[in-house]
Amino acid sequence: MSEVNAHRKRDIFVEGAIAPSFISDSIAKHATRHDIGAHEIFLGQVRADMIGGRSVEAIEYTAYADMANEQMTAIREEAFARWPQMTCLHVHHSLGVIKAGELCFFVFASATHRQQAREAVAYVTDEVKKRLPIFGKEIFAEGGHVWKTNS
Amino acid sequence: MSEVNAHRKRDIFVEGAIAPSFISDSIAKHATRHDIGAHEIFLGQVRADMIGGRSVEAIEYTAYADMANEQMTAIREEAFARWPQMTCLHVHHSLGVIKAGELCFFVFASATHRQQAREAVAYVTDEVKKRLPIFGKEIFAEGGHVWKTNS
Amino acid sequence: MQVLLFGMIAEKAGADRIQVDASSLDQLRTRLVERVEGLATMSYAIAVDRRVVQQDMPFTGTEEIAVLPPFAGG
Amino acid sequence: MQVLLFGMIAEKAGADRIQVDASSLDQLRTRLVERVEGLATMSYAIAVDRRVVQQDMPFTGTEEIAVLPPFAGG
Repeated sequence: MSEVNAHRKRDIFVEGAIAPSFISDSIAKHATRHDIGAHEIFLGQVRADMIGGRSVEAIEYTAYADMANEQMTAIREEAFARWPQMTCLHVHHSLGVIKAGELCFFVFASATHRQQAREAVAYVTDEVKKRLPIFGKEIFAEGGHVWKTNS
Repeated sequence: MSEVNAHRKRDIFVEGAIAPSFISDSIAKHATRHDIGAHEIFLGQVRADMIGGRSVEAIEYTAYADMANEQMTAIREEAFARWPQMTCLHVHHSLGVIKAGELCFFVFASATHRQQAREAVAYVTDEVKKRLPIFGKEIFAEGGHVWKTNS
Repeated sequence: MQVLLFGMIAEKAGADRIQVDASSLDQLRTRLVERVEGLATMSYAIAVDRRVVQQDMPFTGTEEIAVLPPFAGG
Repeated sequence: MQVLLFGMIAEKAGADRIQVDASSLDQLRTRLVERVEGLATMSYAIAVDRRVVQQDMPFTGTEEIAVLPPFAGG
């Protein structure tokens, strides 16, 4: 993947849960990059939290996709500037109803050495949660819902 | 996976490279754990470094396996004590000849929230590199070899 | 002008877009509180052309306006 | 006693285990330098029963001894 390619505008959103096979396919694609020594991955999984005596069975994600993708482009550029030895950065987020135990968020950075990949994933994960207009409706097994808020 | 199970003595070594499908299978097994909100993964990949004008085509890993597994048990216990909300920790390392572009090291922590998984993976990755008696012979495409050293 | 609504604010309004007449951001804020029940007590941000804006600004009428409840990605 | 050798030290010695007579760690160090060519200038650690030991200690003869070159895992 060229530097230009790594910076191009992308749509981070996927309909439905992120499949484990999507993650392994993504990892496998980097086997041709012989300058990569370290991959760091963050995965968000939907928790069956208990809230006021009811149990979350799924989160329905919606987003202001155009703004979210613009924010993501900015975060991506910040990350490549700050960690110049990062070779690749991939971010995917689910839309729609994601059940407890399913994966909804995938951040994947690769670099020559581990420190850059590690710091980049931490930064990107935190910034996505802070800056991307993504909304989550926590749906209870017992009926009803609440709106999730990142604190 | 019970707490007892998570702490039991294990053999971290696998013959040959770590397949991406092994990683996705490992991720998929955690879908039944509805208290997990975050997975953090580190993967080590063999680099085709240039050393003195020659190019590394593979690393042959050997280990003092009994000592390495005892050290790993200690590191695992330190990590579970320090990050009590970590629910699972899995570590695998390759033995034998691993070609450039292949994966040789897999650290996988899961927790309720991301901070604990993130810190645990960083700690475990660094401690494994420091404390486990694993040896790497960097084999050159042009013939010959040097011995790898973690600095 | 058309205003995009999201998440719990779209739920409250019963629509994911509403028409509001406003020539400035402050005027929009006032109108929104009249139009969306309970908005006055909610936490939200307003994005103009896909950027969160806090200070008052005049509108030309071509802006893309969105009302955003707290973010919950990840 | 049997001494396990690893990595570049096993390579230098041409064997992954050698027999050495030693009643203490310091005595073992001296004997090893005589037996393994180039060891004196190499960086290595000695593990007794799978733990790296630096200070001198007596051996009963039942210890598991290993000579470890620099680690390279990960």
